[in-house]
Order: sequence, then C-alpha cells, then structure tokens
Amino acid sequence: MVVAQVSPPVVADAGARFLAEVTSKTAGVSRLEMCIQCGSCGGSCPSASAMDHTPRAIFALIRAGKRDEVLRSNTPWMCLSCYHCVVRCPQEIEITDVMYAIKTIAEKEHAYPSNVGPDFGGVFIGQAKRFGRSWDLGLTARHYLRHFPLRLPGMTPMAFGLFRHGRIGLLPTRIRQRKQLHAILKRADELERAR
Amino acid sequence: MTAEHNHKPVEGEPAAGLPAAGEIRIGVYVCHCGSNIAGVVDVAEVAKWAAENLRDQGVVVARDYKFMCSSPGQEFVTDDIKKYGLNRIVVAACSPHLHENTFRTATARGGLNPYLCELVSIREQDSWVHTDKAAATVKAKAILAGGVERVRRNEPLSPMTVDINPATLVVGGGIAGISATLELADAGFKVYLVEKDPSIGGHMAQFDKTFPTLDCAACILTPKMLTAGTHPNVELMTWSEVEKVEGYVGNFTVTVRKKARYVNEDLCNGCGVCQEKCPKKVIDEVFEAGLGYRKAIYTPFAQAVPRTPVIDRPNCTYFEKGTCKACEKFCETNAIDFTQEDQVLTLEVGNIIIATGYDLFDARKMPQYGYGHLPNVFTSLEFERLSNSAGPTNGAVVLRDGVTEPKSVAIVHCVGSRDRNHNNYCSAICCMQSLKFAHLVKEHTDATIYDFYIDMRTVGKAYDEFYQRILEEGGIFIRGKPAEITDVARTPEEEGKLILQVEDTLVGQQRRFPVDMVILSAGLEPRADAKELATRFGISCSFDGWAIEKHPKLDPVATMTEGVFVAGCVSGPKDIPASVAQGAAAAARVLGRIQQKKMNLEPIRASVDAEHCSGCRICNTLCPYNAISFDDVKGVSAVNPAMCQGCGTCVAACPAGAISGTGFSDEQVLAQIEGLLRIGADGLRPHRSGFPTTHHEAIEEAVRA
Amino acid sequence: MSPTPKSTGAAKPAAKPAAKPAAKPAAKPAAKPAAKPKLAIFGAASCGGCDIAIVNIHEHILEVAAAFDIVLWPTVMDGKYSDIEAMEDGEITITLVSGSMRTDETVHLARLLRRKSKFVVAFGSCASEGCIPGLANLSSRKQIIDTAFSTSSTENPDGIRPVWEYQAPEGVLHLPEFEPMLRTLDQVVEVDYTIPGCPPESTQIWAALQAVVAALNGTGPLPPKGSVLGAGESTVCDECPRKRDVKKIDRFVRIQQVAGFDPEICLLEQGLPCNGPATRDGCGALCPSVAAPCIGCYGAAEGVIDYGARLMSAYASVIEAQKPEEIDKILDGIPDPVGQFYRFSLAGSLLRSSKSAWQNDGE
Amino acid sequence: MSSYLYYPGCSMEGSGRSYRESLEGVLEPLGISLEEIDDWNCCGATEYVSLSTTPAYAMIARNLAIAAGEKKNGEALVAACSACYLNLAKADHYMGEQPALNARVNDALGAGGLHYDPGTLKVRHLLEVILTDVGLDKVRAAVKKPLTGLKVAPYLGCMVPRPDVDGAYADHEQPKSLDMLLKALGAEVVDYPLRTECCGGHMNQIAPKVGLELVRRLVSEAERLEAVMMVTVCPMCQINIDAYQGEMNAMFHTHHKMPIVFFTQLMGVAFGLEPKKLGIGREYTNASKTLAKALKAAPELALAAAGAAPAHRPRPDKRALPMPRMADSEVEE
Repeated sequence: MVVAQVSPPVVADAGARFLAEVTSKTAGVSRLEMCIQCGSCGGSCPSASAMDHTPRAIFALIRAGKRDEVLRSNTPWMCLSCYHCVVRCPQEIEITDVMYAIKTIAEKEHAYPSNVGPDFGGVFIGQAKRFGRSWDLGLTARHYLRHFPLRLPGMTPMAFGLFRHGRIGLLPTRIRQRKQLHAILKRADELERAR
Repeated sequence: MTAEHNHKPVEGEPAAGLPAAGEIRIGVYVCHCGSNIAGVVDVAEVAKWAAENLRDQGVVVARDYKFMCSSPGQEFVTDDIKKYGLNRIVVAACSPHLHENTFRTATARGGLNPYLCELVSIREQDSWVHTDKAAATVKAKAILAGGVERVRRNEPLSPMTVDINPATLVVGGGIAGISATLELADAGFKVYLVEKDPSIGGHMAQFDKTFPTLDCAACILTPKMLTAGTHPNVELMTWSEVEKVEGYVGNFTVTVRKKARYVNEDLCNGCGVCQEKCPKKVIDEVFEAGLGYRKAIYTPFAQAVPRTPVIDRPNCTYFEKGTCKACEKFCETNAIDFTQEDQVLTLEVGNIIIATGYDLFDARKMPQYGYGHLPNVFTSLEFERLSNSAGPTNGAVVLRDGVTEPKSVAIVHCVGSRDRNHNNYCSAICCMQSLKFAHLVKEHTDATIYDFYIDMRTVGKAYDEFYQRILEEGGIFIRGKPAEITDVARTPEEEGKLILQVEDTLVGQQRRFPVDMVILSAGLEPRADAKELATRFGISCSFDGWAIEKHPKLDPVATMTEGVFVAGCVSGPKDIPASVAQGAAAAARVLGRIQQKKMNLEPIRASVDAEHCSGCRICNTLCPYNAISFDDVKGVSAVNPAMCQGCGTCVAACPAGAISGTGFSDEQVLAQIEGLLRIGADGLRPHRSGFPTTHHEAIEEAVRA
Repeated sequence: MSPTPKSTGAAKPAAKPAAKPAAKPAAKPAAKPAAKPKLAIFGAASCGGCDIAIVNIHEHILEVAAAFDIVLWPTVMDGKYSDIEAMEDGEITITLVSGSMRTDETVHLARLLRRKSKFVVAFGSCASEGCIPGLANLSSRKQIIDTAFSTSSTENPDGIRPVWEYQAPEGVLHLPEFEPMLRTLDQVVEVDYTIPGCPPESTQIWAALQAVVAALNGTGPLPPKGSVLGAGESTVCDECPRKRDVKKIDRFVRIQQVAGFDPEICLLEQGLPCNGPATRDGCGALCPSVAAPCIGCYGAAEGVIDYGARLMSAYASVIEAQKPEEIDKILDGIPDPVGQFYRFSLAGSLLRSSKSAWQNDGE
Repeated sequence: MSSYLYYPGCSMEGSGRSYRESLEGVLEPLGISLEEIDDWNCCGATEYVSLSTTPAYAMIARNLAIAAGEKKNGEALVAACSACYLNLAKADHYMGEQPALNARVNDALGAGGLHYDPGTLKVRHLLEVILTDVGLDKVRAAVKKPLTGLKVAPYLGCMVPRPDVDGAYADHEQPKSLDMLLKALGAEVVDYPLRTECCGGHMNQIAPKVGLELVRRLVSEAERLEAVMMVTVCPMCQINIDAYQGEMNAMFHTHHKMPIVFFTQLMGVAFGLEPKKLGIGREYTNASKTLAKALKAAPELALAAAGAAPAHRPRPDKRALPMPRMADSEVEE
C-alpha cells in the first residue's frame, strides 16, 4: 500500500487549470486554493450589490473551471480595493490581488463585461505612462466624453470648481526621465507577455 | 524465493553453540507486513543480501516472513537465539513506536537482554513513501545495514523499578476533573483535587442546559460536586494552585498554594449571611462572565462546593480602607479571619491528572463584530448566564438594558475558530452550543432566530437530530460567515437595530439582517497560562497551547511524561460527554498503575559525566521533565534517572559532550549512519575515503597500526 | 570524521566494544640511555606562533636541548629533509607537527616524519583541527588563488598565476601543489598525541614535554595513545571565575552594547557569544577572565566529535524566543556563524569543507 | 530634525494641493523634514495593477529604486496619499514574497539602469510617522490654538489600515490613530463607526451609482453624529467626498453640506497658522466658515464647561447588565 507520494498535485481538470492560472497571475501569494466558501468576502464587500457574482461565487466558478463566466463577470471591475475582505478572510486569501489578476487576464483577452472600467484604467495608465504622472483633467475629459457624455454638463461645475480652487492643471506634469520610464515599461511588457 | 520458503533462513554459517567471547552474532528478521512492505520492497532479496553481505558485521542468520509480529514470527527470534547462539537481533519492519516492545519481549524470551534487539523501520521510512521498487529495496538494505552497525554497539540495559504512591493529584475541578476524582476515590484511593476558583464545577456549572438532551446542567452536575466534596477519599483544595511539581512517576512531590480565604473552613457553616451583609458589590468576571454581580465576600453560586465563601481581597472595603468588617459582625460562627495567610502545602502523590479546561476566545479581538462597543452583542458564556434561571436575570433573555425582550436574535458560529487570523482549528462544540442557544431563545422569548454558520458540524450521538429539532422549531439558518455587525442604519427599518451584514452563500447575495441581539459563539482556547502549566508539569503542548497526548488516538489521556495524564479540554476542545469519558479513562490508567504497585522505567535515559561537566548550566532549563538539577557544591549538573524520559534534549545541548544517553550514544548513532551510507543508491558500496570515519574506527585503526 | 582522541586517563565506562589497547600504555619504555632521544619540530601550514610558544618556555628550552637531540626544527636551526630521509624508520623518538596539511609538500613531509618517528604529536590547533587556515575550505582552490592573485587589491600587472610545474632551462621544476582541500594532520597520518591550542599555552607545553621525558626516563607512565596532552577534560567554564546561573539568551551582542555590564557574571548570560562552554579547558580561561568571550582555540571538549555542531546546539537550546522572527533577530547577533562556531575546527569537523567550495572548483 | 524620504504622488500636485500646502507649516514644529525623491513617477493607483502585473509593479518600483539610491539616514520612505503608500508598500512586500515577481521587476528596472532589493526601504504613511516617531506629547506641545468646540468625524479610509502588509495595525476595523491625533489637537472627536469604510475609490468614475451611495453613507452618518466636518488622510477620499457631494445630493435628493479637510490642515490651524496658508478654502464645501464659527464659540464653550457642575453620568437602570470590560487602550479618556 502506498499512502504517500512525494509529487506535486496533478492538474487534471479545467477547474484546477484555471485556479492555477489565476494563482500564477496574482502578484503575491494568493492562497486562493484555501477558500472554504464562507462568504466573509461577499458579506464585507461595499459594492457586492452591484456585482453579478459575489467574490466567493467567483472563487467557486474558478474552481469549476467556468473561465468565460469569470472573465465576463463584472465582479472584479466593481472591486474598490478597500481590503475589507482581505483582512477578514479566515483563510488569509489575497482577494483584492486575485481580483486584479482576473482583470489582467480579462484585459488581455478583451473578455470583460463592459469597457467602462478597462477604459478608465487604460486612459489613466496611458497618460501616466506617457507623462510619468497622472493628469486629472485629461483623464476626466476623455473618460466622460467616451462613457458619460450626458453626465458631462452636470460635471461642469465640478470641473470649474477644480480650476477655481487651483486643484487641477490645464497641462499635464511630466517627469524628466521619460525615456528611462518607457524603457522600463517596454521591458516589463515583454516580460509580462512572456509569462 | 517463494512464500513457502520465506521462513527458511538464509544461513551465514552453521550454528556453533555458544559464541566465542566477544564474538558478535546477529540475527536479522525482515517483515513483509502483508503487502505493506513486500508490495514495494523485495524483502526476500533484502534478507538474502544481509546474510551474504553483512557476514563481516556479524550477521549469522537472516529471514523474511509475512508477519514477523505474529507468534510464529516471534518464535523465529526466540528459537534462533538458542539455535544459532545469537547475541544481537535486528528486526526490519514497521516503526519502533508500534512493535519495538513486541520484539524486545521476544528477545527476552529467548534469553537475551531485550535492549540487544534493534527495530528499524522499512515501512514508514521506506515502503510507504516510495513507489520505485528497486530503489526502495536498496534503501531497505541501507536502513538494515544501519541497524546492524548500531546493534553491534548496543549494550544490555536493565530497567529501573519504582514504587507507585497510591495517592493521585487531580488538577482542575471541572466536569473532567470531578469525573476522574470520583472514579479513583470510589476505587478506594486517596485523591487531592486542586481547583483555582473558590468552588469546583468549572464551566459546566455556568450552563443552564446541556445539548442535545437539554438536561439541566446543575441537576446533573451538583450531585457529583457534592460527592466529590464529601467523599472520605477526596481532599478538596479549592482556591488553590499548584506551584511546583518535583519527582517522577509514582513519587511526585507537589507544592500547592492554598490562597487565604479569610474564612475559617472548619467554622463556616455556609449560611451565606456574610454575603448578604457585605456592602461591596463587584462585577463577577469569572462565574457570571462579567454579566452579573457578586459581593466582595462570595461563593460563586448557590450550589458551590465547598460552601465556604472567600474574601476577594483587592475589592474588600476592610482591606482597602481598614474599616467595615460587616461580614465578621454578622457571622454567627466567628468564621471570618482577616489574619489568614496563604498556606503552602506539600503533597506526595504517585500520579497526576491535569484537567484544567479552556478559556473562551476573546471576542474583542474581532472588532468587526462590535463586542464591547455594541451593548447587545453577547458572547456564548454571557448568554449561558443570561439564560440560566440562577443567572443575573433569573433566566430572562433580555437585552443589555436588563428589561427588553429581543424580537430577533442572531447567533454567529465560528467566532475566532476556523480562522487563520485567530485560531485555525474547529472548536468542536460551537455548532451544537449554537443550536442549544437557538432552542433556549425560543424557549424564553418569541424572537425570530437567525443562525449563521459556515458548516454545520453535528457529530455525536443524537446531535444531528437536535439540529433537525431546531429546524422544526423554526430557526432560520443562513450559510455564511457574517462580515460585520454594526449599528449604522441604511434604511429606516434598520434604525435602532444591530445590523448583521453577511453573504448568504446559498443565495449568492449580500444580505443585511437587522436584529435586536447577537450571540457570538466564541471558540475555545487553551488557558492563558497553558504554556507555563505545561512546563510546570513537564508535559508538552502544541503551538496553540493544547496539551499533547502520548498518542492522539491510541493513548489520548497519557502524556509523554510517565505518571502525568490529561483529561478534558486541556488537550483540545471537547464536549461534556467526551470530557467525562476522558476523566474516567485517565482514572482507569492511574488505577492500573496503582494496582501494579511497582513500575519499570525504560532504561533509555541520560546521565551526566561529572568529570567532564564544567557546570556551564546550559542544560538546566531545557529538560521538559524537570529531571536536571544543579549541584551548587560540586558545581556540576545531574540528571535524576527516574524522572528522565530519555528524550535526548540535554544530550544534544551539552556543549562539553558531558551528557550521554543510553541507547543513543554518539558511537551508536554514528555507527548507524555509517551503516546507512555503506550502500550507495545503485546498491553498490560507495567509494570510501582513506580517512578514518568514526572516532571508534580512528582508535581501532591507530591501534592496528 | 574528526578523530578526537581520548585524553589522559579518561577511561570511559566499558561502553566501547574495542576494549583493546586504548587504555593501556601504547609503547615500550624508553630504549637504552646510550643515545639521546631525537626530537623533530616541524611547522606545516601555520603562522609560526606554535614555534614561538615553544620558545616561550624560556630557560626550560635548555632542558629540552639537554634531554633531546633536536634533528629538525626549521624555524630555529638549519636542517635538511634529506637528513631525515636518510634516517632509519622510527629513529626519531618524537615529532611535533604544527600547522595543517595544505600542499603536497606538507603531506609528503608528514608521511616521511611519521615513518621515521616513534611518536607523532599534532601540536596546536592547525595540526589537530585545521584552525584559521582551515576556513579556506569554505572556498574552492580557484577562488582562493583568484583572491590572492587577481583581486583589485593585488598588484599583479602580468596576471601571473601559480603553476605546479615549470619548464626551466635546467629542466622541469616542481613546486608544492596547493591541494584542493586543507586537511588536519590526523586526516593524513596516524597521530599519537595531541596538544591543543592556538597556540598551546607554554606552561602546558612544558608540562607535556616533561611528562614525555619522564616516561622516556622510565620515571613516569607513558600517556595512552590518542591522549590529549597539556589540557583538561572539561571545558573553559570549569576554569572560568565568572558566576554562572541558568541561561536564557534573548540577544547576542558585543560588550560595548551591554548596558550595565557585570564584571562578575558569565559572559554568555549577558549576551556575549562566548564559546567557553564547548571549548576544552587548559588555557586557564584567559579570555573570559578579562571579559573577552572565548573563541574556542583549545578545540572540542573530551569525547566531542564536532565542535561547531555542539556549540550551535547548545546556543540554540538556550535562546529565548516565542516566534520565528524573534529567533531570526537573535541569530542576527551572530554575524559570522562559521567564524563563531568553526573558527578553529572547520577542517577537522564533520563538515570538513563547504559543499559549494567543491562544486565551484573550476581548476 | 528627523528627515525622511518623501513620495508626494500626483494628487499632491493637483486635486490634493491643499494637503501639500498644509504640510509645509505643520511638519517643522514637529521636527520632521520630508525630502522629495527626484523625478518620481505616478504609482499607477489601483488602475495599473488591474491591467497588467509586471509593468505596474515596475512602475511603482522605479520610485523605490530611486528612493533607495537617495537613502541617507534611516530607511523610511514616507507617502501621504493612501493609495501611493499602499502601492509602494505592496511592491516592496510582494517583491520580497515572490522571487519570480522580484526577478521580472528588476529585469525591467534594469532596462532603465535601476535596481531595487525588496526590504531596502520601509514604506510608511505620514500619519503613522507622526504618531510613532513624533508622538502625541510633541503634537500637544505644538498646539497654540486648541480646536476646542470643533466637532469632527475622523475618516481614515481603507488603504492605510488595510491590508496592512507590515502588520502595523492591531485593529483593521476601528483603529483609533486619527482619533487620538485629533483629540491631541483639542478637537471633539465623534466616535465615527465608518472611519475605515470605503469612499468609493474610482467607482464615481466608472459606476457612479455604486460610488455615490458610498459617499452618501459616509456623509450622512457624519451628519447624524453631529460632526461639522470630516477629516481625512487621503487625497482620493477628500475629492470623492468633497467634489462628488453635489452630484450625490442630486442623485439622492439630499442636501448634505459636509466639508472635508486633511488632518494636516487641522494640525496647522491648531498650531496657530493662517487657514488660508494651509489651503483651507480650496474645498467645494468650504471649511473656512465652519472652522471659524466653531473656534469662535470655543472660549464660551470652555467657560461654560468650567462653570457647569462636573459632568454627571446618568445612572444606568438598576436592572441593566454590565457592559463587557474593555482593554485599557479602548477605554475613552
């Protein structure tokens, strides 16, 4: 009788494969495999009501190998990064980072439920990458024009307020060593694609 | 070699009667353990190899057999000792934990000293952890060769015999300790029952009902408490604590501090008038779990055993200000004695049973549940008192204001348990306890009950039926660990309520439950002083702090220290039936010892070579069994052989190499390693350097030269 | 494996199966008094401190000169290896070898002297356990030579590297080859006695020589073979005057970091990593007496096979920590663990050398 | 004067400008000087990590590498913005935890001639530096005009107490660090149970209904507790509650007017600095008047308090059950 074998667990089914994929894409140690489905995360989440699945359900779907359903879920895009779930999780799962990991996979495959979230991030990061700094005005203008044109008139007092109070720059701030930053990010992109 | 021939020995050389002086003659016995070993290791090949290749090491005969631990298997050993004049035995089989004793006994039956038999494990360390048959067979040979090298250096040892003092110390007067005490006392032996609180009874005395039968806890506990308090064989020492334990199995000397009660136990008749007249009211943090009051002179509860009260000195007006003495004035028997002092007593006992129980997880450590801030969040122990007819509300289940009956109650499971932020283990009793609370709330109020659980664990006789009963009674069960409890309302319906926010995981949605009262089923924790306690009694405890049993399954009430037993929650969360059973089991183990009157101690133990000891005192604090003492006059340390359990901690720690352990000398261990290395992974002898490899060999070679 | 020889008269309980000659005098009494017994003193890879320690016996050196015919002592007098080669086997009565086995030349001479001598003594820490030169076993031969010949602090514009053979016009010259690993004397030849210390205390040297002279004169017993001479059987703590209590170490520090240093209390108890508890006595506890922690130059105590392992195990036993991070923090107080635990004994230890040194050896 | 390396973050240049302005006068009396690291770049907020892992961490780590190069005395890199603080701390932590991430990030940094060894710096938030290194006694000593009579709701937000990669917070739910600081300034601090709830983060941009509801909860609870002002440590929290309050009122038909200021601004006021110089007045819901009004009433309040009979706690109902005993640190002063 062989009761113990010293070999890694075999990744057999789609669930295990997807779990491994998400885990490997998580920045730190996800501990996602430890989930006991208690719902601490779904109970803690301030935006749970807007999610189509609770985080807990997302983890169950990952284990079930429902890749498409997970990537097309709005759940990770509703995550506010408030970390309530992370500190309360009895299994110390890095839930927020798992949400980021799902988003990076979805982003790569353009498999998200709505392009509002990805676009906002894209615009924000596009500017940050270009200038080395984020730029509130450019971001807000482009973002609202694209997704909430109707909200824009309502927003005018706010934008005006920002100018009036000297809280927004008309032009983006730039860092000096943009070339260096771009070189770093280019190499990082290559490495990320190679993962 | 087929199975039929398995028992046929592979002989190295014919038997030649008695061995020549100094000649070492070893018998090797390789066990199949059914297919446990033989399924992976070619046992016949191992035996054959030993007979042929270890002849120089003294192997005279080697056999393999299906079950070496069976009678025929053992007979090979006993018979061969006579037939071949063997003076060393090596059995390659399972872990020594299991059958070392079996084969030592067989060796002794054959007329050899049992310690000249060595058991090496080719099951746990080989066949069970490998699949490659060829490699596992080579490894078995290596392990066997190590055993052969080692056994050559084994010495005959003789066990030490000690008398067993028939008196027993039981520490902790909860239900486990009481049950152990009564078993021993009824069997006719003296028991000292030491309890730190003013009365015995423990946590069980705080409860109203017990699951699943809903017996009244007091009704079933009080008779046992009374018997323990009045039994002629029991010396009850409440308001007392064990300070020091010295000695060894059969002969412990225990120092107990009997704290000053300021009430003469012989004079007091327990009338209770002093408690009535005492002007100082104090929150009772212990028995009433902080939910009720007691006086500065008090017995924790009406049925307390003994009935003699104690004066809580820090809170007593007389001790604080120098005047009052109301209790003294009204005492009819002149039992009050403000001059009393702590007494330090010495007890001589043969065995010790530790039944010190548990602490409740401190729910303040989970601020998201608001305990301590939100008045109507209660802990399980608070609720026990709340629902108890002898409790602060006379059994009325009401909110913290003392009057309002709740219309809705939430019960939360797993508070501080199954949670890596706090305690990673399941506290075992909380599910059933929560179900009991659900029933008690129903019994006392009309409230709607919401019960929040992760997994419902109702493992026990009639436990799941109890769950079903609560379902019938209309308890509403929501599967989900509550995320937070708050009083911040979002809607008018939530105003003035406690809102419990949770994901209903079966629905997959976040829900908010406005309720009037929350009961946190807090988990069980080791006592805050568990680690010091373990050190004091020379037992070990896990990282959490639960006492470690000698074997969790096969010896659950013994510890690694001879003569010290554990019962009840001290070794982990348990319900009442299990605690009672453990108390009785520990008593049975002690009775066995007492009946034997004498006991043999394993001769595997450490000793200090006084000549080499420099008195650096590094070993002094290390002994888990307190067996090491320091002789100030000679300036050397010494090991008490009766207390030593042969663990080897001091042997490893001694920087001067002045402590050695019988059966585990450096020489033996190095010889075993040498034997293990004798065979390479390919089954060939490894290349050996030209250097002498052991101290022993160095001398031998030098001598030869 | 480091053969730690038994010291004088330390007859262990009859645990050892080899009850053979270990306890009985190993050699016949001295020969005829006709010729003076011959003495050779040879320094292999060493600093020369052992020779100075011998000279430090002061006027007693005259008695040595009177008692022995000194046939070889390169530090002090002229002598030719060929003279030794010309001797008969066993002609030298006693040879003291200080220094460790670093080159094939030292190994060759050790073997030669062994053949020509009745008694060979591993003299001092280098010969008996490798000492400071033994720390070279942490590095490969290539690393050592790189460090010596081509690091930035070395002036070596032509990039000269050592060679073991050189084609000179006169023919091939052989130079002593640097061996891949440093060995102790007893890893190369059989050793009769050991005198520990870095260097051995001069009083101890004199006492040991006296004992040998007495034995040769037939006025005293010859120490059993394998004995450690000129040292005790216990540890430095035995000779240390400091007050000792039970030990609980919550930090390792240097003396200047100890607030309220107590001049009378055990250094280890005050957090100074003192090797006294593991180190053979005989030095008179010189260092700890003046508040310098013992560094272990007298080597392992009687019967101890691996000095560093013993000491580590002892330190580990008395560290007071509840959490792994606390343990790490305490251990950070020992910045150089090899230097602390194996400063003198690496080459003679069970480790002998570091694995990486072997794996990295590119030469 | 203890000096710290300082990472301001983009908000400090724009929407959180008043935060920066307030720092100038406040840190000196406390003996702190912040040295801005050279040519720092955006931390990527929560956006970049959501799009791609390696580039996001490389972008953060560029700042760490630059800071490590400038490291002089001590190892602290201080950030005042919660998101910046967390991103820097997480990058350092995860690079230490995941060797593969560390290798990739350093490979990328190498393309820019930079390198960072995780653990070189300890990333800290300004509030924690003030509480730990300076201490409340020194803060109290610097107070010239106590904020007596100013009733404030301390709002810490998410990312300072959570996820707490360095284990600095024993309580991730209701930490009292900001409360303690504000009390030291003399302010009346309400026990604001939402002190670490989420402000909505970027949700106001991408899902306004979700985000604005969170703002509503925060503001209405502060108002229910009769706080006249909220106090924050994070530019993101500030702009969400300040700038979006109008839109929030419109969506929920409410009329909240809750000013929100940075804790350093109130420190400046208490230290006797001119509110204008502290950037007070840059809010949408102007804090200057509220502040002036509260402080003007202060002397009278103080007098009234002195004249009044010692506060007599109403005796609880005799039948009431005692509350659980809390640890000393939890007991209100």
